[in-house]
Amino acid sequence: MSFFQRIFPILALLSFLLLIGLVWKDYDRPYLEYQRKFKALLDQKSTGSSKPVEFGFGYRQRWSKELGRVDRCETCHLGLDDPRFKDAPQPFTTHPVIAEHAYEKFGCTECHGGQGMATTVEDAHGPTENWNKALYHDNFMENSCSLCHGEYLQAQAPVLFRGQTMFFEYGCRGCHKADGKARTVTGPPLDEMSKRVKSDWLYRWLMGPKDYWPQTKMPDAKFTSQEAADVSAFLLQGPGPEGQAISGDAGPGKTTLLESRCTTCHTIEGKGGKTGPELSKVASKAYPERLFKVVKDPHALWSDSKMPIFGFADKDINDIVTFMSQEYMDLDLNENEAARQAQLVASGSKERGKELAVKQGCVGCHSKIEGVKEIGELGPDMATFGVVHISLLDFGDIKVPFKERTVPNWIYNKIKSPRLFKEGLKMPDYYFSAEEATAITTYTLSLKGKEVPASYTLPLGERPSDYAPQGAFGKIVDKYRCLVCHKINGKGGEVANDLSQEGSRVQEAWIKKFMKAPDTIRPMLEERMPPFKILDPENDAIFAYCRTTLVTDKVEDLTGPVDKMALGDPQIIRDGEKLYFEKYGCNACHQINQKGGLVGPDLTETGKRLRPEWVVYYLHDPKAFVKRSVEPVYALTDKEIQALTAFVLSSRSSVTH
Amino acid sequence: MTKETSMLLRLGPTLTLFAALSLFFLTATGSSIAVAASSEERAQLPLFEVPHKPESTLTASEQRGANLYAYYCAVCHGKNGEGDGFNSSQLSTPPAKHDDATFMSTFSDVDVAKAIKGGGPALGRSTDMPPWGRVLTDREVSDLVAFVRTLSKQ
Amino acid sequence: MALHTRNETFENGSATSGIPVVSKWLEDKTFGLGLINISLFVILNVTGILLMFYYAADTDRAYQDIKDLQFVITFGAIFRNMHRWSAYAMIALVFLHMSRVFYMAEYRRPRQLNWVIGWCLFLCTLIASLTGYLLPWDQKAYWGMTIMSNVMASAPIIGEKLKYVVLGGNEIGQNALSRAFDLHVKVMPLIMSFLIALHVIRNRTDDLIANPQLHGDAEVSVWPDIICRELSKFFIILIIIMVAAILFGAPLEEEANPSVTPIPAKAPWFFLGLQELLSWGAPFWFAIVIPNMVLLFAIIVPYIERGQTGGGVWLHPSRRLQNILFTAFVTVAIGLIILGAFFRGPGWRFYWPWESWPLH
Amino acid sequence: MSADKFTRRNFLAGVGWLATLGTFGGLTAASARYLFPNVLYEPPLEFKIALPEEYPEGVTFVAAKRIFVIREQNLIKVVSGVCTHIGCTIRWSDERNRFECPCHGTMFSANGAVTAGPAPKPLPWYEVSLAPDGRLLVNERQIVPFQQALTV
Repeated sequence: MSFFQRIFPILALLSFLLLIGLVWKDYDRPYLEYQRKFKALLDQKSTGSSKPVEFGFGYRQRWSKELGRVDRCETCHLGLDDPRFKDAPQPFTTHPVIAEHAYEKFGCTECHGGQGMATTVEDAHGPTENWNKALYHDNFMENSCSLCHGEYLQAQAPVLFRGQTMFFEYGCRGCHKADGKARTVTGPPLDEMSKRVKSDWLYRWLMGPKDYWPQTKMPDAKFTSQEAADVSAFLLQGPGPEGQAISGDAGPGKTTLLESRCTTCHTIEGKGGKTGPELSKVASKAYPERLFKVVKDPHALWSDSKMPIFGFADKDINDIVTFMSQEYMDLDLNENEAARQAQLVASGSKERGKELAVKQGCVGCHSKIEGVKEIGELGPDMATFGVVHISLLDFGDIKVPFKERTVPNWIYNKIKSPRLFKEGLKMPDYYFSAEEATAITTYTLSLKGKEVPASYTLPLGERPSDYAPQGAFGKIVDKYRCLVCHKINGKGGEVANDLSQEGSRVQEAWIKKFMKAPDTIRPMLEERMPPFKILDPENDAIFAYCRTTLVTDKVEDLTGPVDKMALGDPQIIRDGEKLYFEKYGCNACHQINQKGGLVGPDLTETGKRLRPEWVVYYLHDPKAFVKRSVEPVYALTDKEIQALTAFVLSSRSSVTH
Repeated sequence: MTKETSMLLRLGPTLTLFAALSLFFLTATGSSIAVAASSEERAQLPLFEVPHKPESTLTASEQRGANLYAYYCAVCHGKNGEGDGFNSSQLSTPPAKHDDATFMSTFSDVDVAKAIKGGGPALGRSTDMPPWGRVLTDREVSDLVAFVRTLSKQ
Repeated sequence: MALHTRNETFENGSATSGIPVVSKWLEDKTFGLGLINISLFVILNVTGILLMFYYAADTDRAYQDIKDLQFVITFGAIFRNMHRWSAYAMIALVFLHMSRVFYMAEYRRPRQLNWVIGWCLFLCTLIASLTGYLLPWDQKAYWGMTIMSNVMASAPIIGEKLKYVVLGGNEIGQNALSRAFDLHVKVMPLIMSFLIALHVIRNRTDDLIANPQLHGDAEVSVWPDIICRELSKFFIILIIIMVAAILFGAPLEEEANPSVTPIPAKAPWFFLGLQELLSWGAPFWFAIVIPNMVLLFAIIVPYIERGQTGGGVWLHPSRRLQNILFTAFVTVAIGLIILGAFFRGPGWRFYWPWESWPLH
Repeated sequence: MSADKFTRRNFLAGVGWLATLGTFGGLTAASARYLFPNVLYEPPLEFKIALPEEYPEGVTFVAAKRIFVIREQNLIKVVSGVCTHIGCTIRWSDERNRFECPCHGTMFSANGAVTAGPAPKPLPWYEVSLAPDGRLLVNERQIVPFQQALTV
């Protein structure tokens, strides 16, 4: 009986036991636990209903051949489209209603990320050793929308859209390439700085832009005081301010300034718009000679500055500048501190300053820094940063738990506090809030450079129009920067109303008078149209362009029928008045002779302002022209429209209420 | 005993050779040791933040209702339904106060929906409240009703 | 009725049995390594065939099939683990088997050819393992293959051609995977089965040539004894592999991503020795010339060895020189592998195992 | 004789062989079970097709799924478009009001019964129901009598 014959049965038994261990190890899978819990819930929920409950244990798989994706999430997420599980605990809750994204067509991981093939929670959700594309956080979910729907998804994916606009407005595109988009130079040119700003101001500005002007888009480069002095010294090379000394008297200057409604774009003592820089402390920033040039012709200094050319006479500008240099001083600035800073800048080293300016990448947003040639994009290319590999992202000295080491988290923290990871990082700090950082992260994650099969692409965003008025009208629009506040044919700002159909809307006499002396039409808006010194030929050119191009046939075709409406008949006007006040309560939002609500435009001067055809067209359906108009839709009959139009056009004189 | 000792004797050279060779390895390549920079713990480090979903007490439909309320209703009814909106001073009859629980409890959800859709006249109240029936879809109206109910709960 | 001792088989007349053997227990132990390797080969083939039912050698599908095995196929993970761990075990045990044969000097006349066949089998095992390593198409596979193909390319004349043939192109792509797959599932098992058969037959006939009267009298009944012995050894290895399959999952890294090189790119463990050598100097000399010289020397040892004494006994004192030389070879081989595995970090610089690698 | 036969050694050997049989049998069974895939890379047997309104009166052929959707006023029935003979796709001819198989000339009546040709079995009718989002849900696993229809 050799040794082996003795131990043979033991070995055989041991291997049989291991076989059973093998079978148990393979059978005991975590998803079964979830399916048993779901079955219990299902039985409990369908005790009453007649239909027998059939629930098969096992894997559930969605396979999309076109996307080349296999998703087994429904093995555990079982109650997805069963209304009875609306408020069941995760993972059985129903999926929130999202337009028609059927699971068979899209699966889950195309938008949610994570590992579709996995059937355990850790593998499917979190980052694992061999799968670092974790489930997208709820905040960043909208980045997947751009895969199929492209960009400019203002209504459908607001966070993504906000991130996209901020990415270009805040100058990220200045340093980072992004998917073939044109480079933006968001900051003003820095040529002739010595002629423009005082050295102590520049020092304070570089030390903390947001301390001087909280709404600035300029990030904080976190210079030490010596570095700030060096950079200021480098920028301030060259001769001091030149041009004749400014002497005017402050009195008339103050009145012209207040009349010109500068607070539409600038903030003065905390009140006003954010388009332009803050003015309450401008005297301790800029030299008067420079202010004169800026007010006279800002475009010569900065071609795409948003400031319009008012057309003031030199004398008026002198008065304004004198007033500003006397009144708008930085009151809490102590003199010797300023002197010390100026001294520090004077002693700063220009070479070191230039080095810093280059290293810090000022050229990303500012052009014309003399001595620094255009270096182009300094930051990494963002074209496919959404799917960058985790090993390329340096978490630096920070201890981050493995579960959190994901690309979205890294990007979110890099944007929120760029120099978090380790010493010596270059990216300046924008002090973004959590929402802003989330928005930009969502946009960055959407830059995947991934192609989706043709049958999945459905562009939804409305691309911004590239309307660029040419000729005489174009020059006027460029001179007065109309597109900063107004929108024409889809291009321009949202501050004031849309002028795309102004030709069909307003009467010639009114528009020409209004352009010269704009008064308030919509009391609710803080912004008011600044009174430009518009020349008559310009006024004619504007009206001619409006009347020929900015018109719509929907209104022009109404001229025939409107002539036949006897709009002057007093009886119809009285009916209109009754409808206006008693039946529809238009006075809740509109004002006539200073009486009535402030929501809608003032209707006192409608007779002289609007063309009758426009009023008829607008009353039919207020949303036809302004999609987001707040005016309710009444579905008025033609007779009522005729009466209301008659009354509104003659309202100034005919109102009796 | 001697057999074991002799055995060790004979094994000795093989073992010493083994030790020598492994030592050789360590020293030969040890020269290219890269001393990893020891980075001391930076105390004042801002912590690595994990973005969290902002805790909102409103359900999805109430949140949609809140957005609509801010856009269409707040100008008269005020941001939180106190009836102090920008336009409230101009109205002949003051706007309804949605945060007043007793006042709001006199209306059922159907009444509120009717008021939104048909305006003041639908409930026999002032025409200052315009009808939004043709502007808002039914789901938007139900969202608004849901949100208005939350105003009187705070 | 004790079996004949191995000494009689190998004494072939020049017995200098005066000198005592290393130790009584160790005297003529062979640990049945040959048989264990065959059982490993059997396990490998069985599990390999089973895996082939689900695996498709297509660069887009390969990784997903491995994930399917891991997640959704009943016993998929178990068979894959068994396949991977028996492959590792086989490499190690073939190496041990050869060391045992060398230390007991069983390569002498008339078994020289068997020794050569043994070495060819060892090479086939390495090739099979390397090609098997490429099939899951993960990062380790892709970059391991990159290193191997570039090492081949460094050979002077035939280098580029060799790499071109092995990869079926210049890039590691579909061709490389298909060739590796065909090598791994068709060519290698065929050659190895044939060589193993030859090896075993030669092993039996060489014993008879050496001692014609050997088996004359010992009627060993095949049924209980030999079958029990072989089945026990088979069970031993099966138990080890099952335990490994239950406790440890086969490693799988991220899907192959040509644009991201893992830092550092390491070959599979059994080639780390070669990769370590590679880092010492020019690839041609250190990764082709030296290993092949060692290989050739090892193969022709039986033919050039003069001393014929001390066969069939562990570390027989009369073969002190051969023992020392072979121990040196074993130490170097294992030392290189350990060095390459634990002491090498990014840029193949030296790091103590407990040191953290600076990634950037 | 039988006493010594049943010695401890034989018993152990017996247990040994039994366990060996168990192990290898178990492994073979495991391999067999392994060969049955748990997930299929095939189009699912239960799938949604379009909204009921999109199907006009009469017979509509859904090529992607090889089925016919038959509608009479508000009754909807779904029949397989695969000939039960060899599996060719059959065609519906309105004039002759029957299904015709182009491969071997089998004819099926409007109720799916074989009226001519080599087909062994009538056409299978599938169960149709309304999915939560309003689309038609066809379940090819559930064969129903041809009279059963979904009222929409």
